[in-house]
Amino acid sequence: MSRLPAQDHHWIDQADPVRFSFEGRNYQGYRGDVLSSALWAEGVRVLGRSFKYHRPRGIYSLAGHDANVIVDDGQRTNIRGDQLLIENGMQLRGVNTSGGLERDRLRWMGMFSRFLPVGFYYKAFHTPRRLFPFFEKQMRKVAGLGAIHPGHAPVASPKDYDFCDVLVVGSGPAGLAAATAAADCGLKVMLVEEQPRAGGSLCWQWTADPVATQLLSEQLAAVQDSPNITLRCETQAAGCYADNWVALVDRRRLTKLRARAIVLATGVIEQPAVFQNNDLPGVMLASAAQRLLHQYAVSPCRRPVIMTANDEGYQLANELADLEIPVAGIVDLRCDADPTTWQNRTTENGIPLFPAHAVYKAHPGRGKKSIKAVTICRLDDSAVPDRRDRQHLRCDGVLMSVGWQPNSALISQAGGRFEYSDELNQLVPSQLPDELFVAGRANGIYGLADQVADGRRAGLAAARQLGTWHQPLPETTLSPERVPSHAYPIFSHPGKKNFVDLDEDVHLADIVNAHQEGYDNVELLKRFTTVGMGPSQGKISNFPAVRILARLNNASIAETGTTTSRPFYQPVPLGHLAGRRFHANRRTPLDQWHRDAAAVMVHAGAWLRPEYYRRDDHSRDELILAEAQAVRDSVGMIDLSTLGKIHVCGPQAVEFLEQVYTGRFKRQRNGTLRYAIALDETGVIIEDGIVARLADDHFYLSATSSGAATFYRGLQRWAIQLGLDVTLSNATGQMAAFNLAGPASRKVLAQLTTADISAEAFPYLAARQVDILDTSALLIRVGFVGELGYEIHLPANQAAAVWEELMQSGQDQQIRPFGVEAQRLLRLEKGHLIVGHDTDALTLPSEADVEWAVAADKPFFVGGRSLQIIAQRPLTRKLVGFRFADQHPGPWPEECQLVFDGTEMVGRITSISRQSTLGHAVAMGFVKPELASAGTKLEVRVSDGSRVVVAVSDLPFYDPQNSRQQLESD
Amino acid sequence: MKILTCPINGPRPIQEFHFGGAFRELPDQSTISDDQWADHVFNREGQPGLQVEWWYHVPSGTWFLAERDTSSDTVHRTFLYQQEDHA
Amino acid sequence: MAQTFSIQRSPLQAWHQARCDDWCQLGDTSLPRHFTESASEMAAAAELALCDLSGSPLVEIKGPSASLWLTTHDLPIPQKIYDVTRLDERAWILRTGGDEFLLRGLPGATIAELTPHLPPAGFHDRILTTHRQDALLLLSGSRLAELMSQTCALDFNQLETDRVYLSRVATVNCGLMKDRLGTCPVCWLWVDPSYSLDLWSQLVQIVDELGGQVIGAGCFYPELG
Amino acid sequence: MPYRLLKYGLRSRHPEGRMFRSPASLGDEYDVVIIGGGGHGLAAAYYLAKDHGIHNVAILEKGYLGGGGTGRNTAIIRSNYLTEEGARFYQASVELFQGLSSELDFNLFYTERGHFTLAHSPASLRTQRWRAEVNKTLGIDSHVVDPAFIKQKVPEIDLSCGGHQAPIHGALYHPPGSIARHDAVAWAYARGADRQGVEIHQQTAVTGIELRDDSVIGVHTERGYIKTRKVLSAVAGWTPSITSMVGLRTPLVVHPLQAMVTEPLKPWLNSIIVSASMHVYVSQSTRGELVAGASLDPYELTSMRSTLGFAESLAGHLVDLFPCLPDIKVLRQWAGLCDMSPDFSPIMGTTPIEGFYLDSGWGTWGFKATPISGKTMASTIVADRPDPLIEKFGLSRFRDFQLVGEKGAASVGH
Repeated sequence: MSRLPAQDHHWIDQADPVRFSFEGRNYQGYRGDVLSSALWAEGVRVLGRSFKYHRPRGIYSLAGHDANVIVDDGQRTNIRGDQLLIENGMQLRGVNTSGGLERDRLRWMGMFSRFLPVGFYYKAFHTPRRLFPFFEKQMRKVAGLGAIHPGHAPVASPKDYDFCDVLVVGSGPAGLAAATAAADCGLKVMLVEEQPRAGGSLCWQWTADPVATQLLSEQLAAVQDSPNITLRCETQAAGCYADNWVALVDRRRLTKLRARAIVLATGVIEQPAVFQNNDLPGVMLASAAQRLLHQYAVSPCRRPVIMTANDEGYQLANELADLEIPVAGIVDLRCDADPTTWQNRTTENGIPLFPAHAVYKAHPGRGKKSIKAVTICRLDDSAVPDRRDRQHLRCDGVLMSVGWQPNSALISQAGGRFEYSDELNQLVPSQLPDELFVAGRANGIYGLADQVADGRRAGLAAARQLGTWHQPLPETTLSPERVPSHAYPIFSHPGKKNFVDLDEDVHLADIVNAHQEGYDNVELLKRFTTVGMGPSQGKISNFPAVRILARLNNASIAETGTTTSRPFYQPVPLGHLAGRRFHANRRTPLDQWHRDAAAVMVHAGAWLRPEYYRRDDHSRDELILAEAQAVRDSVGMIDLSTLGKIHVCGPQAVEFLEQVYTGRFKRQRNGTLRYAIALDETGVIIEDGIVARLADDHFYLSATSSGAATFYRGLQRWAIQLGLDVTLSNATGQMAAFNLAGPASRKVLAQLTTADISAEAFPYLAARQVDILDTSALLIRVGFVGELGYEIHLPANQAAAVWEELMQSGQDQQIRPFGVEAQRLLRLEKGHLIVGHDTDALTLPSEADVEWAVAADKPFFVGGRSLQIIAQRPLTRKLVGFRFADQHPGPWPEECQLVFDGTEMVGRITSISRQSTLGHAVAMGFVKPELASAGTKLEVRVSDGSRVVVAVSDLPFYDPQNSRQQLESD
Repeated sequence: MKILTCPINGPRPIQEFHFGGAFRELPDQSTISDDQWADHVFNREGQPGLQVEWWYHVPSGTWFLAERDTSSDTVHRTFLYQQEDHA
Repeated sequence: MAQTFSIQRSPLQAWHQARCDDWCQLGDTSLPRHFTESASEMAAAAELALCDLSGSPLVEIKGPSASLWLTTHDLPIPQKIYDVTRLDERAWILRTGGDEFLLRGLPGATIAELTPHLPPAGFHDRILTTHRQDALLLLSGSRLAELMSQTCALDFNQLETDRVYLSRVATVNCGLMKDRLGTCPVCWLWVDPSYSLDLWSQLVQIVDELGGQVIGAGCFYPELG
Repeated sequence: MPYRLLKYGLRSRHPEGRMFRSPASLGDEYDVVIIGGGGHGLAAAYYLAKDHGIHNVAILEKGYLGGGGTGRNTAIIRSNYLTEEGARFYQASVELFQGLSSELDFNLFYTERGHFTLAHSPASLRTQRWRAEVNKTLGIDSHVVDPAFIKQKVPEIDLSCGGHQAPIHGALYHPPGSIARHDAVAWAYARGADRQGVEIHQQTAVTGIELRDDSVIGVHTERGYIKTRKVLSAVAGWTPSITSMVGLRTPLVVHPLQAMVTEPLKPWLNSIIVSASMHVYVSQSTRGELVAGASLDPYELTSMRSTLGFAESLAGHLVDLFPCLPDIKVLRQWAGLCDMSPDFSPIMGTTPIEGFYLDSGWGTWGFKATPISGKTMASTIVADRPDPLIEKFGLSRFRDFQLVGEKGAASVGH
């Protein structure tokens, strides 16, 4: 039990124990513990197993910069133990082991490591070919971390938007100062901190320093008191996007924050030293040890060695000494380490000091689950360990304090650029976008007072950018003595367990070998060795890899460059990103009526509309046929409210229509309608519908349900670009429409209107405003389904009442609602095409047999010029009807099956119905023009591969003389 | 989420807009050759750089033009077709 | 008691019918007066509530001489696009485009009284006049911003009152106008009727989660018959 | 464990030489200069040398090998295209891919997973059937399946899409649909080409192309001028910049295409799932990551920034399809560039400029064509006339209004 006496600044409450289980064993931690700290306190050392060699792994950064500790709670997987706050009753297990962390059966992988060099999988397993699927299966099994829990389906969390003047990321000394400075300038500040508490390094690096403790409490108070500052802890800024949109992610939700300016006080990431067995439990970053000590009251080990290249290492030594934790020695990489107050104190504390030495190898304990000693070597003049001059130090931990690099992810995502400082041995921001500011250690500023000053400067700079601070900015002074980063804390060892990337088990030799194979630039190296591609995205490993590559290429860090950082900073749950699934369907005013009438609804673009109506226990096909039959025999009604409905008004309405449609409208009489098709610039059919002329300067168009929005948008643009005096209005949702069709339709309608709708007064293709019930509706006589029929267009909010009345008055005529499918059948019998169904992305008017609707001699219409060019080459296909035997064995032809002439593909069925009101199957589709004459015998290949004979037939199948539409009252 | 400034509706998130492609003057169809017409219909500039293009603000149904750098995604100005020439 | 409905209906009527039996008459449209007892609805209204007022007069006049028509009927023309002028306590004029205006009547008013002589429906004298069928919703309460922050990318707190914003709420295109009813901050929202039910249901769910509720027209307009 | 790995354990020094040399300087003349060191360019060089004995070839790459579309796509390989010319072309590519690891002696992790194109409406099911029928005719294994079949192959899928999308009516199923390790394809071709004398010059940007009366005579680079009479442009997203150097106009517009990857998971998804109407495609890599993408970014851009909107909508569609995924975390998102053609088909072959050959129009479908485009472009360059397999993909088809009908197939063409 390595828990230390409680102190105020600790993050845990030792009065509030928390019981949980890990790998099946029960443990106790305290409120405020993360999983890793609680387990470490309980003496557990194997917190995870590595990805490739399944080596035991323990605490490394305790800051989410490594991914050693990844667990599964039975519902969620790949949870990071360094960030998981423990709760009573949690049952957690490590991932990616065979038989548990303690005795992972896959640990033998480590022994074969010499047979599995970098990229080994590219060099084997592929011959003989037939064996690879087997190997791939095996590899998949050993790869991957946690397993999904198929039964666990959480609801996606809500997302929200937020807005602020200044976003400050990171609540360390610099971040706190920046936030208060900006807030004091009257700006609305959002301050985010990924840890559960604000304070950043003040919470673990400076706790021994009374000045710092004082500072922390003052700054926190200032933040609390400021009405302008919102502090969000346990919240990561996951990504920076264009125009200062930042993704904030906490346990519950994603916030899309827009900031007018951003201050990134994201601090630094401590860099590891590379030596043999630098990954074993007990080897950790000094900052991790300090977090254990000062946040969680846990001693990192009983007898550590401190490997350092800076004063922080000595500071840690003293902190340990003060807590009566014996330090086996301080191994200082620096050859010229001049004694400072820190060092003096450590000598007072009687800690052995080894200047110009490096830890060369850590010696594993049983099962590599701990270390029992280290070998240290003197560094020769070229800073290489001299193996002849070595000593043994007994210890159970190595605490590495050899340097830092900026926590740069967000900075570079936000467009910041870095340069390498040879003075500081680290990257520092060089260019920043106007609204982006960096503060504190990320700038290479380490003195506490300096960090605070730099934070204030950044806060004021943001305020000046936003025009609320007008005085000059304070200069940031750099106290010179602090250069905490070592230029090359990397020490080669033949043992090949000196790791650079712990996620991926990439060690020094892997990088050397990859370089030898020609992967000699940073991007190729990353992709081949996978360094930096693991769960922690190279937070710790990227820069050491760059240092190594630079040496191998005899190049500077600047020449070597770094890889680009992409979102996310820490992994973000899909559910957070998904949020609520907003999904609005469009519904007609009759939506409820349809449902009450047992309609089967289908999606048509954004709309929901009845496919057909269920009745008793009839089959779908029976019902569709019955609905169609009702229209042929008596009367039916379909809801067409989904049709596009567009007003085109103005003195130049005619000119406009003649340019956007293929047809002519000049001589169209008021109160009549015409069929019209529209093309795109390349001459392809994109829309069709009716054009009703309501007045000299007022037309009313219909468009297809799914195409209407796009078509209207196109009309708007043409109106602008053609510069015509027209007023457009999209009435699609404003107007409802039904088609009352069938021989008895006039009888049904007559009961609801005083208007004269006799054949003489209201002939085929008439379009007029009439009163139905108390509503003024646009009445249109159309023939899409091939019967006497009336389209009724009326204001949406009055539609339901009128529809209900019509259904009432139609009862003696056995009126029947019909759906899309029945309409498809009826129009197919009538040989009318449906754009997008019988036409495709390249269909031309000549192919679809609608050239009669094209006035090619017009001076200009959209697509017209292209048609002239296309006309010079032969037609390649033609839309025709098909007939085929009503009875035959085997499956029926289906839409989009192909038509063959012998072995040659000559066409395609676009619409088909095996049953029709004509008592025989009907179909249409494309064939080569030379085969388009009626009677030509061809074959369709059906689903089982067999062929069905079809005969080309003229269209329409039904009522070629159009006598039905002209029908007099019967 | 990028912010685009509609001349009528002001700055709005890009999700509110529909991209209408590069702006192209309509050539005189009566005089233009077949090849020139095909070039007009299909070919585009395509390379990175400043481009005048159509944008549509969906909630308000507003077409306008934007002068945008397609390599940096910075918008230099937005304006209505009617407002000025688009050279 | 079975409510009999006039020919004019709110696009949300089916939703209301399943939940309400205390109706009132808003012009030609029947709307829920209250869903629960008015006291609790009043309380909700002040905090966070959702109310359907579809059927309030909403007329669009659009076309080159739309502004001319306003002047000739000495109606105040909103200067800039999206400006709003109040005719009187009964009606507003919203400018939704260069030559495009929305005349909006108070809930309960009829088209007839909206303004003395509207141009006739259809296209006349270069004005296209449409009696809009949009659903008109009233979002109210001090916590309105919470609802909006989950559904709309605009910074709700920064929106001006008495100004029109055409944007998207829960991915649906709609018009927004911030306003005050008495002391209560509200936001008018109008949306194409075909989208109204799904948008409404989505908003209801969120309001519900946030502890608000759906209220009847009687809350803000007790005078309705 | 295969014997091939023994040598690594038994030798003290790492027994591997360079995959490809990096020549110190440019030569002054080459038979063929290939602009673009991605999969396509490297493959073309490889086949020029292997099939046609042309070894004096330089590849000029302004960045690093495979750093463009090759290293940014989601590595899906299939041949279930809608048009005859399309399906034939990609089928030939699949056949090359199947033998490629052995031919190049480099494990490309070419793995058959089976490819579903989900249909959420009767209309899209019709399109899938159309594709299936064309495929069958060409001997490509591809057929329409019902929801039950999908559920049985992918038990985790929610056929109702959480009610947020139209439910799944069926799918086009293409058993040979595969994934591969995209970078490895570039590296392996690079080695193959290098071993036959091809020079690969990285960090070498082309600044101009020298013409004399409409024929190529040389190429200007950052590192100097080189003489050549044949230039192949294989730069996908940067094509318009290259074609403008020779004054050639094309219909290409460049849009970013984004993708993202989750943390590694134990194997569970064994098929490639594509839904055009939901704008999502997803597969699980051998490493265990879910690799997912969506449709193109909606507007033209040649920068490879990521957007949050993309991650949000893709995540939404993924959890609609797989309700068990909300707690699974996204590791990284990235973007690549697509040179989109109006008819969703490549623009390949000869051009009006003598000696200037185009390998472009790769939009979102370029990776799967890597071997066959290399092979056909090589033969096109040698014969100075389009390889029969790519005749229909010529630039001239637009002048002649003879477009390829691939657009009908899907908006998400992966």
